[in-house]
Amino acid sequence: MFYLKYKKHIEALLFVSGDPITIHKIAQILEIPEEHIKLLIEQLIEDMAKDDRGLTIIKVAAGYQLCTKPELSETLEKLGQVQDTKLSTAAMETLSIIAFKQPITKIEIENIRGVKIDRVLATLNERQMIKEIGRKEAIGRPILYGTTENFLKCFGLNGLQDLPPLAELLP
Amino acid sequence: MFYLKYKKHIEALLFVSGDPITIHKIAQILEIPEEHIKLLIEQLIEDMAKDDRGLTIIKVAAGYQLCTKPELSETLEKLGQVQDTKLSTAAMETLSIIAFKQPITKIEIENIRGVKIDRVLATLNERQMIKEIGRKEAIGRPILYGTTENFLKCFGLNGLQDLPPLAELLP
Amino acid sequence: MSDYKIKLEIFEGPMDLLMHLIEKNQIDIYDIPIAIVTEQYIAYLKTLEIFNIDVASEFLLMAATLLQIKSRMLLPRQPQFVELTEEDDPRQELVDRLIEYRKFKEMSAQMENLLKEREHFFTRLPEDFPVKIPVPMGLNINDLVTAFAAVWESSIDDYELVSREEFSVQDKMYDIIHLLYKYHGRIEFNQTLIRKGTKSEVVASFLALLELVKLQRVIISQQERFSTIYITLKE
Repeated sequence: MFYLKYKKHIEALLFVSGDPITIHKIAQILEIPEEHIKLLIEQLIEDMAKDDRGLTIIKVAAGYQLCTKPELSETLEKLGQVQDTKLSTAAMETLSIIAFKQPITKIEIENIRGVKIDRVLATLNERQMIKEIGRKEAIGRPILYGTTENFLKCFGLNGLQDLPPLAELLP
Repeated sequence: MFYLKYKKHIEALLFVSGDPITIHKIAQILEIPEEHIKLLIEQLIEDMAKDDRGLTIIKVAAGYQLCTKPELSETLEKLGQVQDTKLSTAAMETLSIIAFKQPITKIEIENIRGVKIDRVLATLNERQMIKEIGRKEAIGRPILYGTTENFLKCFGLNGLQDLPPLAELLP
Repeated sequence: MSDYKIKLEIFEGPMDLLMHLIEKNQIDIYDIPIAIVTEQYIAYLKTLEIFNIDVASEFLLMAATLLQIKSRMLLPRQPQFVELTEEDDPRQELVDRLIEYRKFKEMSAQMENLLKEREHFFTRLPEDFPVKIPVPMGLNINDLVTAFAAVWESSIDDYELVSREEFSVQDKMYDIIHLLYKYHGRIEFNQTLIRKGTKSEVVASFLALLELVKLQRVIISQQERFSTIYITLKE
């Protein structure tokens, strides 16, 4: 393939970017067609599948991200750089309601959970899991909340469609 | 070599650490002798020398560090660049008001455009189209905006006198 | 206080407590023995020795709801309603809420697993790049004129969008001091404030002036009624 020489560029771009990066952006930077980028990434993933490689590429939040192989996590934890990604039960419940019911107002969430959620919302906002996505056309024009790109990234989702189906939980 | 299976661990450790990491520390984490770590890193460097790899390992004072190959720096710099060379409609409208009505304050522009323009002003400023040219002698001493040399250059004007006269534009 | 918190943290709220009671008693959620549940619910509230009013009010609200349902179920039914239809069941609304809540409680457990799985993939932080912003390209003077004509036409519309302006009292205080320095420490009241700007700006300016008086940074003086009011900087 003519574009094979760009494999290293993609590996380096993913490394430097840290965050997920879209095919579109890579194509723009390298000035080669998007379909070739896709093929090159697939090749890179294949290369990395070899047992002497510690990294891999995952698809997440509409882009691709370089990361370590999951089987190495135990070793990597010893580095002591693990960030605490834990969310409290209250935060998790609230987040799951927002994820499935977005756009949703604070009061609507409180009606489901039966408790005030101001503090939880602030935490989720700080952790960049949720954001304001508009105002409801109702009395007081309450803020509508939705999930962020970062939410997708943290949960390893490509999009909201990747969430476990809610319908299956119905009694 | 018996410890070959640890190559991927070292690659992953270097990746996650970001900062340089000492052989001693790697040896401690993997619980294998330091001289083997050194050999494994040499092997990794050799692997990465292949032309389809974008990363390499460098030795710095504090240890070893994973980084991109120097020949890729030009491509990687594009990651930080704004690819869009066009101006949005909102930016264009605001710019035209400033061009024809300078010196002018933010509030005065907002009164004409009917919307807040903080972000647009910041963009125009970043893109070197406008600059602060003074303060209005009024309460709050609001900033007065005008166009830049760069603005003239981009529009192919020798000076502001080359702008079409306003009178002809207005009904 | 801390003692109370430890106990309360077991439950994330009244819904959580109710779910717990239902599970503990192995109750059919569609046929809740309200009397028993209410009794246990209130018994739990009583174990909370110290009340944090914020949290407790939500628990109390649910207690009241339970008691109300209980009393409604005790009321004798009018003879024409021999069969208890779903809509007539005073428990129905609570059941719906519990089912909705349970759905998300289960979902949040699933999502926690997602998060845990994801934690096995380590990523690195983005490298810092100097952001370069290119000068715009392909600009044309006609575009500029067209844009201006467009915006000018729309601005002479009869309607105007009203945007919310925000003025801080602190900024206005700074402005007043600045003006005073400029005019050698003394200015006329009507020369300075309130002349221009929106209502909120005027209000902010006036509040700023009052604040400066309170802080004894300025002195307000007037020789006689209706004469000029002076603001003097106090050094």
